[in-house]
Amino acid sequence: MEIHAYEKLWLGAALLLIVGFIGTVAFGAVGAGVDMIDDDGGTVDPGALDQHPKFGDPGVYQSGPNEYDVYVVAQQFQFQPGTAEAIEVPVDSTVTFHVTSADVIHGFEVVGTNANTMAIPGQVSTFTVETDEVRDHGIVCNEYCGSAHHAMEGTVKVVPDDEFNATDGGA
Amino acid sequence: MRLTPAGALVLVAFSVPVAIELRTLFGIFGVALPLASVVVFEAVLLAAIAVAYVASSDSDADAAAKH
Amino acid sequence: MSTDTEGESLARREPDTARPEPERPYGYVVGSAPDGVERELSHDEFDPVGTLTLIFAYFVILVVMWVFMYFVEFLGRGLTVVG
Amino acid sequence: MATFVDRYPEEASVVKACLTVAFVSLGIGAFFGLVQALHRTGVVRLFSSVDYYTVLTAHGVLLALVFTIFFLLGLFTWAITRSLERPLPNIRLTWAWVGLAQAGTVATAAAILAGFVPDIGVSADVLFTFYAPMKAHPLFYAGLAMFIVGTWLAGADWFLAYREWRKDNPDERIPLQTFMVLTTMLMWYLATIGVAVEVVVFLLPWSFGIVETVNPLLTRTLFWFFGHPVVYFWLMPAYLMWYTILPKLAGGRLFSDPLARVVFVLFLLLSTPVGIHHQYLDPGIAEGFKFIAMTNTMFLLLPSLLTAFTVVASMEHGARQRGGEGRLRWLGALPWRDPAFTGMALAGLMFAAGGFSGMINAGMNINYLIHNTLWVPGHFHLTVGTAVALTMMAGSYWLVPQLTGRKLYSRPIGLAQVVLWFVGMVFMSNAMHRAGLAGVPRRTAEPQYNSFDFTTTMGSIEELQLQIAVGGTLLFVSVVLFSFNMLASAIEDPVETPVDDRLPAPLSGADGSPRVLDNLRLWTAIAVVLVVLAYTLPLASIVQDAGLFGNVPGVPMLIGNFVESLAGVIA
Repeated sequence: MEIHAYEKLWLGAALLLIVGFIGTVAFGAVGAGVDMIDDDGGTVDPGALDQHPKFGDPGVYQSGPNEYDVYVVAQQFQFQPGTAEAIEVPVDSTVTFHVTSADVIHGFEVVGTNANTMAIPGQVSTFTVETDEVRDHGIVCNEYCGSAHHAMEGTVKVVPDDEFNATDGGA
Repeated sequence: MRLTPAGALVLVAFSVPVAIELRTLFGIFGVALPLASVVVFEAVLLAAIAVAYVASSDSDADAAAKH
Repeated sequence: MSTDTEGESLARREPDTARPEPERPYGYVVGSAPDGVERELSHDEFDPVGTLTLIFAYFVILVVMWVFMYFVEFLGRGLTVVG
Repeated sequence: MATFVDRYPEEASVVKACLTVAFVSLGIGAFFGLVQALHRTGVVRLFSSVDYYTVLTAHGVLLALVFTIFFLLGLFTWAITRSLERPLPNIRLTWAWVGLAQAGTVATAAAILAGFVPDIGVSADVLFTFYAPMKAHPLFYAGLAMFIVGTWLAGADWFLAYREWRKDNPDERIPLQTFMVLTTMLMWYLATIGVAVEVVVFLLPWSFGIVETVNPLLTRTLFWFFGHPVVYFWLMPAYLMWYTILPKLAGGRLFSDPLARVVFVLFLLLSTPVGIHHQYLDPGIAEGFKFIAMTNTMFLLLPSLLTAFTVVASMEHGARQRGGEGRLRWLGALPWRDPAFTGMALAGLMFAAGGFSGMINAGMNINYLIHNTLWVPGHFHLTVGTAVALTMMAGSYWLVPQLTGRKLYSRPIGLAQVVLWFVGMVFMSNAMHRAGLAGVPRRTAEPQYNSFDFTTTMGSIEELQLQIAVGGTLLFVSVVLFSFNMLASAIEDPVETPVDDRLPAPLSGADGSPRVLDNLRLWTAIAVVLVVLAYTLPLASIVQDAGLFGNVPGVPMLIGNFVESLAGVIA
């Protein structure tokens, strides 16, 4: 089997490239600390979300000093909270989102950021972000979910500490 | 080397991504080029291809005697 | 059947520029580039240096773009998922 | 010298039947593509945004599944017959699978298109990924199942042909094109297990109402078990053409036959245990499984990177035989006037660009950046939408004359068509990638929102929208030119040699390569083991979480349902 020297060279370069890509991603996970959505959100009964201690009354919950949990229910064609009322979180805090769906598969994407997840009925997506800038972000559903999918949007407001109104369970 | 009509056509096609990606290239170095510069750049590329085509078909006319 | 066509097909596989032209339609025939062959190059005579050049350029573009996308576009954005 | 149709008239009819379905789907699908490009950019909106999703479903199914796979069925039938140099063993079986796949296509297409007429009460606006619990009409799933079974029988037909050939040629190496067809089909059998289980065990009984609920994460995972390898099922016909036809079109010979075999074996091994990379942002799947899927995916780059070298080197060989000189000047010696060559070469060039955006998609955490944004369709319009589709169209300029005995109607129109596709796709996919980075989502009728604006790093959103609309229009014009050229070619007078169909032997033949490469049993066994390793634990944990049939009821995708839910949103 004749393999040209140049082709062997390219084989080596290609392997180097592949190992480099895997290495970069591993660095992102370990060095830069970017965590993946995984299975630690657990499961819920999508038919009984209203009886769930948190999803029954979705919203922003304070869980510690500068730590907040945000429970969001995605359903055709709104985020609750997010669409009718904006999700409000204080700046320089650690915010953990818990997102689930009440009907079909949706997406939850904070536009222009890395906060992006699928919302699957029966599953809870959990991810944590740090807010470092006062500004408003848009939220879109980025998975087709039915005929008014394009109307499914919302807002996250990162507000200064003194403007934040920490009412339990509400935004 | 003679530039055939087909070769010129493919070069024109190839000039489009080069022009469009010009802004990406400058973007990496933090320079934001306006859209007009892309249009001008593409026009220059097209002119260069046209010149190369005309020039090569002239020289080809001289060479045609050999064939 | 297969033995009948065997000889013919072997001949067909070899580029044969001296082959007498059968009846061909007017104009360029798709796939007739081998008619323009001026010289035969065997595996050992052929050094794909042009390919090496192109593929090396591609390699460099890939590396530069990957580094840009990962470290500037991705890690440089707000609300990175940290847990 | 006789061409394919003279030697194998029955097989030529089969190939023509397959290509006809492919080209009709291409025409309709491309029209829907134009409608979408103009609609979502807001240039022209011919109908309500609700119907957009019917159009989108039809576009995806007709182009990604019907056009590509019917072309594959035709091409592989041609390749098996040609490279084994014998007719298919049982032409009745052949026509049976053609008929079955066509019937399935008609059923699925009918279910989708009925969505335009709400009174019928049939709808399948579920896109080509049909994620449960969005529920389509049973006709949609039944048609899909028939279509898949049709492809299985086609594979059986080709394996039978190979077995007959093997009886007569016990010691010969498998001809290269046959090797490519067989490895691709083995990969396909393995991959379609996922979608077959999803459709037959879960979705079909559920759409009939026999089963009440589904486990959406399970059906989604089964879909992607199939959904990534199907990408290679689209790509392998293009690879077959790049390896075995493109070198000849360039005036050269394939650089290395053994490396081509290695590449196809790698695709058989690695195509399936990677599907979870489409689910990086799914809850319910542990990060470790995602990392394993990523590692496999990254190694799957290897066969494509090797292909880039081998195919470009084969073209360079052609250019140098045609008198090309220099480090890069040889590019000018390539036969650019041949639309079959130029189309495939431009398709390969765009695949190099699509390869890059695919590397970003494949990166586990960087996926947050672009997941479900317009970047993703930008990527696959370069890969399946150009590397595959443009190669198929270009290949048709060379292949179809062999099937009809008629020459191509117009070479210049063919050349204009492939160049137009290239330019149109540059505009469209470039803008889609860029819009994706700004966070513009895919699969939406109106990416214009009330509560926020997208911000781009360079240029404006309006400019990107315009690029998408212009690109989509050019692509549609290109398909119109292609269809016209094919139709006009069909009424040319038959001639003795409509096309130059000789295929030269590779520079480095199969003889010197290890025989183990041809051991299909061994590779299949390893492929199965890899899939078992990659999928057993994730599937087990998904089933353990929410049960086999889950607890999520269906949500039918019907217009009536939409009106109610819209009323709910307003209230």
